[in-house]
Amino acid sequence: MALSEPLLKMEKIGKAYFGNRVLKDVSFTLEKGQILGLVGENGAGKSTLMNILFGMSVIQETGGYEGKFFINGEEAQFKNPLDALDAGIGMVHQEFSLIPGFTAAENIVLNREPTQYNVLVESFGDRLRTLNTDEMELRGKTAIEKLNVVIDSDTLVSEMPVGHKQFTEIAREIDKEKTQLLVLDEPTAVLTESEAEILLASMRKLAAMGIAIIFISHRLHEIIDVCDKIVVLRDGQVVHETTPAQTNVMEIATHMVGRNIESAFAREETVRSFAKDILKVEHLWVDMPGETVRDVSFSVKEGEIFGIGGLAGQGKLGIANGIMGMYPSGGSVVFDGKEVVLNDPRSPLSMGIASVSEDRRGVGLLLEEPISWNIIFTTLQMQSRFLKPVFGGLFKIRDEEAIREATQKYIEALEIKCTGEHQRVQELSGGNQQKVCLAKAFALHPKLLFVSEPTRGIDVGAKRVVLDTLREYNQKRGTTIVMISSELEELRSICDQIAIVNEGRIGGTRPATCPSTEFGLLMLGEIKNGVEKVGV
Amino acid sequence: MMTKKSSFQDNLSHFFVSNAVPIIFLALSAVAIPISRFSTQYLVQEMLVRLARDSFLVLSLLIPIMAGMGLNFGMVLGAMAGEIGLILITDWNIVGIPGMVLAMIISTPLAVLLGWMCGVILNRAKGREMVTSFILGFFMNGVYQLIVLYGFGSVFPIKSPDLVLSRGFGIRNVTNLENIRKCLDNLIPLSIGGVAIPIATFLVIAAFCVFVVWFRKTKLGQDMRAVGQDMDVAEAAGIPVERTRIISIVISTVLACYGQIIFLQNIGTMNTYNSHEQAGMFAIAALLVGGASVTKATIPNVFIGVILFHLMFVVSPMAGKYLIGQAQLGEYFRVFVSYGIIAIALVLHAWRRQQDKDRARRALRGNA
Amino acid sequence: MMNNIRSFIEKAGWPRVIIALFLLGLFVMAPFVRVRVDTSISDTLVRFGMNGVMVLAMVPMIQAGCGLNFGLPLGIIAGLLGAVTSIELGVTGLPGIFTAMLIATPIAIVLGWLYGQLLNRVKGGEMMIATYVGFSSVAFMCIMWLVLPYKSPNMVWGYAGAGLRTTISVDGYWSRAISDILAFNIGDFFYCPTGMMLFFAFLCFAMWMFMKTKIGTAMTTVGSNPEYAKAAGVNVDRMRTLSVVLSTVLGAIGIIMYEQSFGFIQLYMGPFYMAFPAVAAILIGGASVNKASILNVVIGTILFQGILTMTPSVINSLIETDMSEVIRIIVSNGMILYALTRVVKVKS
Amino acid sequence: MRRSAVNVGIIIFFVIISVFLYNAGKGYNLLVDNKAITIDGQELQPYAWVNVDVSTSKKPVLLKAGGRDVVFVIGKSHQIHVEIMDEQKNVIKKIEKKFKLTRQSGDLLSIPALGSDVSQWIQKR
Repeated sequence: MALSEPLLKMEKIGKAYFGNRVLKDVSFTLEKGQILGLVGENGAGKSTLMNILFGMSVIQETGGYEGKFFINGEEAQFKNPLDALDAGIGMVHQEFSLIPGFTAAENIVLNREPTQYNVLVESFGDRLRTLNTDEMELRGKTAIEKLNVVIDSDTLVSEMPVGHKQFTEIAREIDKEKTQLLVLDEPTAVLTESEAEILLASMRKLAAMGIAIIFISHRLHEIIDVCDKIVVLRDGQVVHETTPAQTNVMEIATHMVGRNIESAFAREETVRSFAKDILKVEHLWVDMPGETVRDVSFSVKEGEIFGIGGLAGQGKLGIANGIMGMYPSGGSVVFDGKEVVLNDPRSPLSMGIASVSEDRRGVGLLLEEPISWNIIFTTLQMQSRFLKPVFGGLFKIRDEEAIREATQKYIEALEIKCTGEHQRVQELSGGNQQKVCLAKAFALHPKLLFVSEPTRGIDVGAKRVVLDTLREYNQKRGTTIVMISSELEELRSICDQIAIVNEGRIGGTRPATCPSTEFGLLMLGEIKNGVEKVGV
Repeated sequence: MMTKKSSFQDNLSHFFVSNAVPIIFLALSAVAIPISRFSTQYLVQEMLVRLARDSFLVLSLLIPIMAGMGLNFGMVLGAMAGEIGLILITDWNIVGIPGMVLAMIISTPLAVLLGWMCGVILNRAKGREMVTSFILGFFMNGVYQLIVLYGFGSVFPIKSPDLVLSRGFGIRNVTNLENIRKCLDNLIPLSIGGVAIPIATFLVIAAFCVFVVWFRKTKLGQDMRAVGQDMDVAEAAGIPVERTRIISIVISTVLACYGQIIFLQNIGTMNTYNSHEQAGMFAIAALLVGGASVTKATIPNVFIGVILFHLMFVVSPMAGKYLIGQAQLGEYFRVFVSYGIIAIALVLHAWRRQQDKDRARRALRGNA
Repeated sequence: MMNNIRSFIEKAGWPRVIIALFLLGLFVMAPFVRVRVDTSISDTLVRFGMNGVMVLAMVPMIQAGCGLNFGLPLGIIAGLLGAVTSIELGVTGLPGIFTAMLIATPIAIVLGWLYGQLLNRVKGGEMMIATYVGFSSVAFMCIMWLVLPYKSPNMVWGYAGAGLRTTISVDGYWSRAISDILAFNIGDFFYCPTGMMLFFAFLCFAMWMFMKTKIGTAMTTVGSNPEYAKAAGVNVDRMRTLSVVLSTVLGAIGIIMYEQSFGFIQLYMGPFYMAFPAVAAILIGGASVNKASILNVVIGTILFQGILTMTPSVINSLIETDMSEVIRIIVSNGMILYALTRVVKVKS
Repeated sequence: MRRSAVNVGIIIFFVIISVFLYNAGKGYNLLVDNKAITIDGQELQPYAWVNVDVSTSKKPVLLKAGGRDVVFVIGKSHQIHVEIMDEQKNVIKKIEKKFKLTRQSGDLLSIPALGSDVSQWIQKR
């Protein structure tokens, strides 16, 4: 095989989940020893692309992918991650895959431990070979040294700072002799500035050793620092391919978020104005795993649609969940002049705050129960509606009739496609499930409605309906809506104001009309004005 | 700084939580021994006997715990296999060490088979291994009865009339193991100051401890530890998780089988239909008393456990007698203790797991 | 046609089908081995009434997602205390039973509440812990039965003059006091414990009603998705506790029903394994580890008790040996095993 | 391949061991009797006193004329020492003999027969 062949060559890779297209002929090449920066918003298709490259089972289960890719010029088709490993592709995920009770060394050589012969092998096979602990130590050390970081190879992973875990994972990939391509999925997200610096340094070192690296990160300056080549993904397409020399943070950001306006969602250009604040949040913190909110303050005006954007894991989702009492939280939330009691779901609900959870299947729905239950339950609990007295008012039981009517009403209003109000929710499509969630919230006749990721994982048509429903609901009933979404354009299409959350704090608030680039930079924390107060 | 303070308290409570069981037991025994008025020599003798008798059974629990499958209540399956072996050699009238070894050889394939079955079933009930293996124990007890009470002597030939029930088939409730009674314990007779010490048995146990230690250092052992701590990661690293889990159960079952044989050769008689039930219960209780948890157990845990638990076991009836003048009371008390201790240990374990979850979550926010 | 059968078996689960067929077979066989069908049916009815309530006790906890209540002995103990006390007081007839229940209920509530608090702290590991809480509480009560200051000569050991006997006859107090209400015989062999049936039916109806109330609904929801319930402003832990209390109280009433029909109070290790038949029954009835209905209770109890009544008589006369015990063990535990191994992993 | 070969080997080994253990460990109850007995027409009288000691049994048995006793022995091949004595228990004659127990050979040892060494001194009872 000619040496001129690139190490990795992607050719017109495409992928659709249930007719919902996430990747469209992506092509690029990666040479030996190169570092390629892969950037794009959440949902731009980065992870899908990596899943394909890594032969993740989800891809096969959802009907494979289009196009092909070549390793050293040979077409590669991986049935499972292990194939990819054999081909010398190493991946470091965001969530660590380390054994907590093992030492760094043990983790680095996990399932590739050096072993020695002993007589029992003759009968029981190679798994009874004894471990060669010294050599394990040695290999661990050498792998770590290659990264030129200082980690004691026999500290337990469970006792490591998060940064070291990251390095341990990378060290594991390096320890595999075969590894020639390394995928780092937002490795710096969990690192401190200094750790990140070290990581970048070691990446260069690895590259120098001839290992190619695909580096996914939202910290654009890092990308520009370390990469030889930058590929920008948006809506599953390569919108820009360049080298650090020819570009700058601003440009990349623009390419990342800057959609051509006539795409997806048009908005009617009416700037609305509102009188008084209805919701005032001050110094809110929330312990939500993966979406930690550190210190957030903002205020929402009555009758407006307020957007909260930001990249995944920055904490935007934590805000709604915190206020609704789903996760431990602190700070002050004033609604309509009254203090909302935190950590008590009843309080916000009873004040007329409703919420549509981002975790539809986990929190939003009773999958095994019929649609009707899903819609009316909260109302039944909070407002004791849909109950009828029996035995001369001795006590009250469910009023199935009223429930049926109400459900029917919402099924029609929101065009929920189903066989009837008794159908189990788990049988519905994502879009219709989302509509059920909305119906559930509407049934409460809320004054203020939190909507988190309303369009996540549902097809374009359904997106439209959902967004229109929200806008309509807001205009007809004047309900205040706080919409939280990773999809910037979505926010811009229906919101009046948008606050961007970054690292658990408000990065800044802008009227929805200002250019996406602005928001893009806020998201990436490239504009450091988190201190500015909102709505003033 | 508030985080620091709370974490300190955590550590403190952590220490007590993790050692609560042995502490409670030490206290109980400390109170009970003087009341029971037993002579030291007697107690020492008893403890030695019981160490020899039970340690092996308890040790058989270690490996599944290592593989993260909790307390293997399925060990009763192994015990059953062992008992079937014993019934056969008794019927054939094979005497002494040869008899005992033969029993072991016969019952091994049976134990392997049962263990494999148990493993497969537990793989289908990940996350609730304990309750499943527990019920499985009961279920197999039914099957065991079916075989021994109806199969033996009718389908499967059993000649010896002292074994078979008068009705012509089925084994009697009590099987006399006079043939192999204490054959291992007295193999190398030794007694110091009137205290007989079953050297041979201890040698076997020691050998087994060495095995466990060595096993931890094998590839298989390493894989088991990995699987025990995080199945998904292990899977991702290419370790055959389910197979590993099955193997761990098989090993445990086979060892339990030998353990039961050693146990019964010391006792010398066997209640055909509930020796194994007790074996499982006491072994688990003892291990937990030794300070082991559902996720972590060491060899010291085993021996400390056996001693503490059986100290209580021996002492409590007499203590009860002298305290309230009813030995019966002590009897019930020790039953209560055996079950109570398991309950406590399980609760502490589950409770601790929840605490850890919270602590992990709190850590997320870091120092904001 | 074939498909219908297959799909039905799919739905019912093959073990249930097998058990049902087995029972059917027994009834068909009965006449041929000279076992009177009417006696068998009557016996089945009696046992059905005796055990029904304890099976019903499983429903609330399963619905609230606390799993199978292996901790039933806790409720049973409360019931025993009630029963024993009412005898000590020497109340006879229906009043006797109601005194027993009156005394038992508050005890059950207290025990159940504590038990619930415990289970809320060990979410995920409920079943195993429940089992051993049950066991140890029984063992503990063994001590209590010895030392509690009961005096009635019909209950304490004759020679010692203290300490309750292992089995206490309720004859002359309230033996079959409920069963015999409106009870009637057909021929010499068929006896219908109408009162017991009615009482059981009433409890079932009450439970069914309760499940339709606001709280009942909330409880079910907590079972099927705690997160959803929390988001809807339901206090998950309180619901779980409530379900445990309910279950315990029903357990207490259940054992009293059992005794009044059985004619004896079994103390000491008596209640030890009583949870298992109840659990097995409701599972046979088609319940899963996290969903159960009144229908499951009724069907399950009939099937399970039916088998328990029929096997001794029929099998014995078939092959002159009593295999009922073994069959009981295998059927009940086999059923529980089956349920445990096919539950979908509960999301944490 | 090699592994399975080894395992087969191991299994065979264990089978052999078990057979050995079976033989080595099997216990027999032997009847030793000092009674009159007729073997193919020939009438054999019991001795006044005999002291019989079978190697593997715990202690020797002393029998007077017409006496019978049981000795428990382990394993197949044994050695028997017999001391034949008169009324005053003075040893007249000593006999020493090796013998093997098999399925066919019974477990009744007739000392008179042994004394006037008749081949079938071991018989089925």
